[in-house]
Amino acid sequence: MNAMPFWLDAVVAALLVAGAVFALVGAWGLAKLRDFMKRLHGPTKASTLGIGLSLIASMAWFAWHGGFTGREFLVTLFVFLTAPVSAHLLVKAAMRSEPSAVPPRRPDTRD
Amino acid sequence: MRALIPHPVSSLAVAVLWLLLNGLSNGQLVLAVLFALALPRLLPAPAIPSPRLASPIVAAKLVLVVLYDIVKANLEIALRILGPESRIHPLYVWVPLDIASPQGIAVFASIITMTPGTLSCEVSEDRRWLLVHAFHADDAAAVAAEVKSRYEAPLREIFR
Amino acid sequence: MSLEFLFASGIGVLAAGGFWLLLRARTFDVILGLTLLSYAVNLFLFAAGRLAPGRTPLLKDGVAPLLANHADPLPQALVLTAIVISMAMTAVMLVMAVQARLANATDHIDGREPRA
Amino acid sequence: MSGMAPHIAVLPVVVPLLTGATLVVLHRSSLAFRRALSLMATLVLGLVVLGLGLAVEHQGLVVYQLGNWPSFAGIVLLADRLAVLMLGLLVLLALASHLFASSGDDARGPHFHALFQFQLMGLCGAFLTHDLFNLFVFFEVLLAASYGLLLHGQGGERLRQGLHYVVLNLVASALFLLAVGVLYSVLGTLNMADLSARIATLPEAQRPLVEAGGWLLLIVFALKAALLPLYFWLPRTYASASAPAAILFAIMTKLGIYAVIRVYGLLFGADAGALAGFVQPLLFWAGAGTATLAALGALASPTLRGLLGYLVVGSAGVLFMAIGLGTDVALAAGLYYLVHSTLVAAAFFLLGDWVRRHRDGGDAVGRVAAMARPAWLGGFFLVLAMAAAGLPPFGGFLGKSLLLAYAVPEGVVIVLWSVVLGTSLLNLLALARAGSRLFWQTPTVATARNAAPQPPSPALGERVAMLMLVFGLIVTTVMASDLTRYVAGSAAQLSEPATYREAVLGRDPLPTTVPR
Amino acid sequence: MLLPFLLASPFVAALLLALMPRAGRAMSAALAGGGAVLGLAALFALAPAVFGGDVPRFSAPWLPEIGLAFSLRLDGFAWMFALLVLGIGALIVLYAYWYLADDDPPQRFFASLALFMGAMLGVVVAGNLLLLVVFWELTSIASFLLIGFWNGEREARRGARMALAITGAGGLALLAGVLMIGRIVGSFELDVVLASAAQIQAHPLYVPALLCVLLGAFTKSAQFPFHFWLPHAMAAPTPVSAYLHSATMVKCGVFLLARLHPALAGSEEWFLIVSSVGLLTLLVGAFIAIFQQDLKGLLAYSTISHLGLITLLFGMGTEMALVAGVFHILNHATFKASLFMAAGIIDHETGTRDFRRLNGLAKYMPITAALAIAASLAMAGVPLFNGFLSKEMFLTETLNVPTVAGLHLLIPGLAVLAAAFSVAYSIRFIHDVFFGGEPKCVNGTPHEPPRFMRVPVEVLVLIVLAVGLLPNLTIGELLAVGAQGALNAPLPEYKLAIWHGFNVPLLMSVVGLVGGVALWAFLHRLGALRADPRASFGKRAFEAGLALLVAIAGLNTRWLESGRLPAYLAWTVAATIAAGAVAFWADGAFGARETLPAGPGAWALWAVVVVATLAVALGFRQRLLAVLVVGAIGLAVSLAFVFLSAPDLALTQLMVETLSILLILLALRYLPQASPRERAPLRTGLHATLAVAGGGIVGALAYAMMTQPVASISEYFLRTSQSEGGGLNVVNVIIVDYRALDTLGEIAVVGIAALIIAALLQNARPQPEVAVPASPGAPSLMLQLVSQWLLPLGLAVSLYFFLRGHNAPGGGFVAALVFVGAVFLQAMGGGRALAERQFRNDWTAWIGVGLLFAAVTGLGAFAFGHPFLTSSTPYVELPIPVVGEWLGKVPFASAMGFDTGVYVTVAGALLLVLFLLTRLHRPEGKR
Amino acid sequence: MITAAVLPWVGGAFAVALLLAFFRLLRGSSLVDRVLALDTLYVNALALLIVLGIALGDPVYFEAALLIAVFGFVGTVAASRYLLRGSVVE
Ligand code: NA
Ligand code: NA
Repeated sequence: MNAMPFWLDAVVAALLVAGAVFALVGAWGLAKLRDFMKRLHGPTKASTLGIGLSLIASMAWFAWHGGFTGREFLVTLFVFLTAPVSAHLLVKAAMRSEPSAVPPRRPDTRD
Repeated sequence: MRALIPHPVSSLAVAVLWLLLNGLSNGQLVLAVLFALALPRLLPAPAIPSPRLASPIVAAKLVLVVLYDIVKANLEIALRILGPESRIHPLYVWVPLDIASPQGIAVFASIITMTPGTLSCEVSEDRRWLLVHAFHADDAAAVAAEVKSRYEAPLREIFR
Repeated sequence: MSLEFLFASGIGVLAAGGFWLLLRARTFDVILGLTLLSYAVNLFLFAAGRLAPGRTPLLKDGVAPLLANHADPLPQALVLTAIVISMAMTAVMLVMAVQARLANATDHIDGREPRA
Repeated sequence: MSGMAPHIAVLPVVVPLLTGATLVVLHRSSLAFRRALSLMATLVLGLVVLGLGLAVEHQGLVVYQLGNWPSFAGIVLLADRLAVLMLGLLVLLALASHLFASSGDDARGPHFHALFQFQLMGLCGAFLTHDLFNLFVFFEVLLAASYGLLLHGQGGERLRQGLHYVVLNLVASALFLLAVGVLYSVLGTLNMADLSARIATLPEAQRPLVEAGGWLLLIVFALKAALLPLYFWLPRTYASASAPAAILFAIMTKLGIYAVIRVYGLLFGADAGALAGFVQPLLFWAGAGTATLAALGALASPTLRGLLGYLVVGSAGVLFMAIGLGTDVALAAGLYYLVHSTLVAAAFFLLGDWVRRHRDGGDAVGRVAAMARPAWLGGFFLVLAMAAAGLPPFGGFLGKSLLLAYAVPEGVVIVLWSVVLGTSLLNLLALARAGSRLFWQTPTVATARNAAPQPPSPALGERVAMLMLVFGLIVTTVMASDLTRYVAGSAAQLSEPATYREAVLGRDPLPTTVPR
Repeated sequence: MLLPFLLASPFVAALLLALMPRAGRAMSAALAGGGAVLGLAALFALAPAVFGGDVPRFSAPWLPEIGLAFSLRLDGFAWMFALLVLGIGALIVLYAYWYLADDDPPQRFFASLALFMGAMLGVVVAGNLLLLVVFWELTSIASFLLIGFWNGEREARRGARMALAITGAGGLALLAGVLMIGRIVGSFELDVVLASAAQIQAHPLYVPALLCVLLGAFTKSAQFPFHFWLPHAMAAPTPVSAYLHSATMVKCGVFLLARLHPALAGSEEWFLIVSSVGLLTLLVGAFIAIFQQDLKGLLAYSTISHLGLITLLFGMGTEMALVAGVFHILNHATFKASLFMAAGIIDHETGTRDFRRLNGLAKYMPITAALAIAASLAMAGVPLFNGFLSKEMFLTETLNVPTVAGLHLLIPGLAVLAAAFSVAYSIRFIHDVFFGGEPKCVNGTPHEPPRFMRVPVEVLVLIVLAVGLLPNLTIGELLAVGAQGALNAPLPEYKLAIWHGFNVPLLMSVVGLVGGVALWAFLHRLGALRADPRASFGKRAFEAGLALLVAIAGLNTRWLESGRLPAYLAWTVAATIAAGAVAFWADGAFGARETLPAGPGAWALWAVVVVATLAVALGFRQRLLAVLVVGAIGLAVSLAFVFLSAPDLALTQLMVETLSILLILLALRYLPQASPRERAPLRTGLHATLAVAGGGIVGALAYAMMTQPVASISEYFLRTSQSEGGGLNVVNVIIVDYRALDTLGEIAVVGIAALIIAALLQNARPQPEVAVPASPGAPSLMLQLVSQWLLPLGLAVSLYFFLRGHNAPGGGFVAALVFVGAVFLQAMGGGRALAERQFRNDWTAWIGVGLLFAAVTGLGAFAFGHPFLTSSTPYVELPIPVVGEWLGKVPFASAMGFDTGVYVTVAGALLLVLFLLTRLHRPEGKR
Repeated sequence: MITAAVLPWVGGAFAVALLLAFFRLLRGSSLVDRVLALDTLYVNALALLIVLGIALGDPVYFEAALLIAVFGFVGTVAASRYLLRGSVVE
């Protein structure tokens, strides 16, 4: 197995590191913030992006090492497709049960 | 054509998926075509009919915009998360919807969730309003205006 | 602390939690207890084949088909069977728990609330 | 049929499986059709078992290698005289259960016959398999089916007892897996003959783990077979089951005993070195305790079917004592008694159902509304009670006599004599008490007025079922000698673990395994 | 063949009656009587042989393995006893025909009576000791049925149970004794046993065997202290009492003593035990008899006393005493049977048996009175009646007893005392019933019974008198042959005569007679005979003992079989701890295998598992929360499998985890949302201890396992999986090929579980207040759309996993779960109604189809002569030349067919369950 | 080479993220929080598998990653529906 060229190696490493940092930050937000609606933003965005970046890194790595099938792309797509839905449902649940998450009234309704 | 492939989007998705999963080879190509034809047929008709897609160029542009926004928004959020919590000012925004296609609304809501510090929370039952939660914002109207112009407008062109 | 010790102590903790919940008198707790116990048992059965981190899971050209190069496949097959069976039984227990609650108006495992 | 001859050992598993699956596919067909199909299959199973019995008589041990893999690698089925005996007993009970259920019980919920066939599949598999983990799987099959049969028709009490039964058995299953794990970790195989061979040459350093594995396994079997202190669940559970389910339960207890005989006889048999027969003293004493407590329980039981549950437990206790003695002759006597006590229990459960019906749903022994009591009902009760209490001329008497005659009354055997005779007396008292209250007590004026009208006499199928079982009892009594010779042959077969190893492993050279 | 016919005749009568539930009184009596008469005919046909010194035998094998044979043997003693049983039996049948009331079920009575007769006859003619035990126990059963005949009465039921308990216990003791004798002698055949006295008495088991046999005999013959059941057996109809006291049941015991006399008697032990018990019984019975107020009660205690006398005689161990005993058996049978029948007539005609109400009946029923008085005088041992003769022989024998020095007058003295007692109660019987005033509170005027009811009494009293007057002529030969049989040796010299001259026994007789009259007069004057007798101590002791036993039993049941699952589970956990601890008892559980270092990843997973487990077990009572944390544990376990090179396990664990959570969420709605706090600190502490110890043992075992060296067969799988199993994923090949039977069983379990759930949920409909209320609202648009998009893709992924299984992680089970996930997502997105509309599948049928598919694939091997589940050709190339080459090799093991079965079964089962659970809460009125 | 050097750190970061999510799962405060935390746990586990795949140079764990993605989603949907509606499917 021949070694990856430096640039590809660097890109893969950078993608991995970036992905890890985003995921870490997202989880940090989840653990640290004090209010559910704030906490929700971290994982839904940062973690998803973190996964996406590492998946792309993996794709690139296996592309060079002869195992490219594009399957990681599939997972990426899937994660990006489903993360908003999960978040959406979680917010709806939170709005029902969390006092701090009660939304304002719709502008076009009166009483 | 419609008789052979009643659900073209679905079939295409199956074929692409199959090849992505198994890699490209003659045998897998045959299987991919086979499944692409068979699976959507085996399955019942979807409850919400497939939309007609238009303007692939607009769509491609939108994808790029969204990808850029995702990265940008994440950086922003990451900084705010790492900073003191007291400097985060969340906000609810009701965004009026102009787009009618259910798929379009869904994509709009998804994009909002993935991008700038916003989360889509609820689509009203009449599908005329979208409740958005902003991670950090001061002006509700500005948020609404930005998402409408940046995403809803192109989406209205795509899902006609 | 060896990997084996960590693994075994994890099994022990799961088993203890499982036993503890089993001894609670509520159907739901018992179901959770059985779940924990089956984790412990599955890991235990797996451990019977010893631990082999970082081996090639599938047969591969260039890797001799020896136990030295692979995790022991037999306990894995046994654990697979055991997992599936315990899932089926969990489902049965759940439905029985629901039915028992509907029939006896309590979720106490003995079908009646203990006297205070 | 001749094409099937080489496969006869697997057919007891395949026939009920195919039938059960077919019944599931056709679950919307008429009940009459499903009954007929299930009955046919059970009769075919009877023929298969007959054929297998002949094959065993002819060949000694019938070994069947599934998947054509070498014995140590694949799963092996093995039929010997003991397995055939149990299968024969099973078929008889199954027919009775089927006939009884087909008189109306099976209509009280869906899937009775499918579950019934799966139960047979599990039992047959458990009697035939020669692989420790496969035994676990068949245990699960038969237990799962038994959960269904126990809960069939539902009801609050049945659910309550069902929950207890299921939870205990799930815990037992977990312990089974632990035991398999421990044994595999040291011995590196699952085939019983192979395990036996490896235990025979086990290095001393590895003995403690294998012994612990053996004890763990014993808990599993003891829970099913009802051994002190693990039988407490049984009487109430059996009492809550419907008669057809209870009939099959009667053999499930014996399955636990069978498993003890099979596994401990082979793995820890005469040539197992320091581990030979290591559970036997415990079996003896726990069996004594079981029989004694069960006899007391029978005396105190407020319902007839509860009493029957205790009788089942009590017979298990006696059997464990027989096994615990560790001699061929005692085992043979135990096996004879096993056949008889299973038949009695099954017949008694049928009777219990009749009694319940005649008592407007209850079979409480206490002072409640008396029942309409046709003479035939009392007659059956009398005969079964005599058989169950070990009174002559029935097989219970012969079995106990065999057991006592084969054991010199010295040392611990005095305990055996005292327990066997003492529990017989207690059982006699309990049955006399129950019988005289159920059948003799006249109703008070108030309850007589409320008494239910005479229920219809039992359906033909139920009567045939009962007569079949009673006929079985008579056969075990009259042909006691033939049966005794057969079980003595079984015991002799079991006392030679080497024969099993030869038959199972002899044809495939074992792979060399180097400890690492 | 006459011998089996003799024995069979009463049994056949009983069987015929059992099969004729509607037989009338005449028919029933005729059958039972017919049985007796036929038996008598056979007996007389056999008489020449027996009286000629021959012993007719019959034998058929039964259970030769332990020496049980159906052996019959009719020696003189047996012949004599058979005559008693059948002769008195026939008279009893005749008597009972008149005696029974119209509402007494005759069929049941006569069937039981015939059975009783047969059982007793069996005891008498049995030629094998085990066979004797068989019939012995049958007499207990038959007497139980007869004593409890008037089952409406509590006393009858109690009396029957008491008799059964005492005599049943004795029967079991007898069995033990007989088994021991058999072990000593090596045979149960009576011929052998009777000839082995020396061998038996020299054996260490002799004393236990003797004690057991005597226990059997004493209980049956109502010897002190087991005598108390007999008076309570009086609850039986009088014909039964008459039979029971004269020829059957209680005579069983003394029969046995005589029967085994040649084998067991002669030893110190025998003498001490048997004679002292006999003596005590003789005295106690006679004394208590005097104070009875019930006619039958007096007779019953009299029987006890007379049996004591016979026992005492047998205990003496001399030949002449045996002859006397046999003679007294005959005499007692006749006078006691007639007395009971007379008592029955009195009861029948007056409606009472109380001495205080019965007076002066001689005036109203003179013939009966005459008969009864004659029989009473025989009972008292008055000369010219048969009782006198055997009593005289008894008194003679008491003088010959070899006793310890200084005590040689004790036994004769007590014998005279007992004789006086018996005279006293006989006088009381005569006086209180037939003389001294007018009967009180009796329905109507008493009169003589129907003519034929009296015939049996007349016959018996005739015998009493005839024997009493002309003993040699009437009974000499019978006694000789009977005694000879019992002795199993030449008879001693003796003379049957009324007058032996003035001698000590005569003096004793006279003293007894005079003393008896004086005693009665004294007691009568004192008024001591008017008091209510106290319930016997024996009965009270028995009932107290039984109650105590039942109480202990109930306590045991309540304590051990409490119906509380946690208690049962605690026992099970305790047993597990004990079993596992065995490994660490001795050294060596921990081996020397090298261990691996643990990295931070392992620590992280360990921490998650441990903390989460503690949280679930101790912290979180809110159930949804607990479920979520369990989900985290499941994930950690999956990751552990990943790191330990077991991807298939990781996949399966992960999906099963999620599916279980889905199921739990579906069910949780119908359960309380939080677990209540338990308030039993002691029990909780015990449980905590058990849990910690149990977990510790399991963990220690796991560690011990991993430190042992391995010698597994597994390498075989690694080496052959590709070449012979056709797959690179060894785990999957094991599952679908090497160990396919496991998998077949596993999917059967899954299918069965689904069927059970379907059956459970069939008619379930929870009340609205039980479930967590569902909040209304439109389905989420986004979810609906996403689920819709994912459905075909999910199916494709499912197929992907299915096809790759043999060579990569996956397989039928995982594939099926993916399919289920996709469909369930659809249901969550669009609602159950939509999903069900879309999938109009009969999921139940899927289960069956899948199982059939798997099984039939396995059966396919039969066609090639291979065993079940043999897989074939690992790879196929499509037969079309060009296309085949273009496509390349397609891996296709026939095991994939099997895997298809797995797929279909699992998918069907899970979807069935999921849809049923979602349908549990359907709107009212809809199905 | 760079990739190989950063991989342990990347894996460690995902592991820490996983533990942070686990902390939130235990800490709460509300049930929605915990569902979110579990979802995040799943996502980070997925990432760990990707990293492991690169480290081992074997794509065999891809299937596990795919299933975590799919079933993590299904589980989150079910749990949030339970919270939202009281019933998972209506
Ligand atoms: Na009087
Ligand atoms: Na094969």
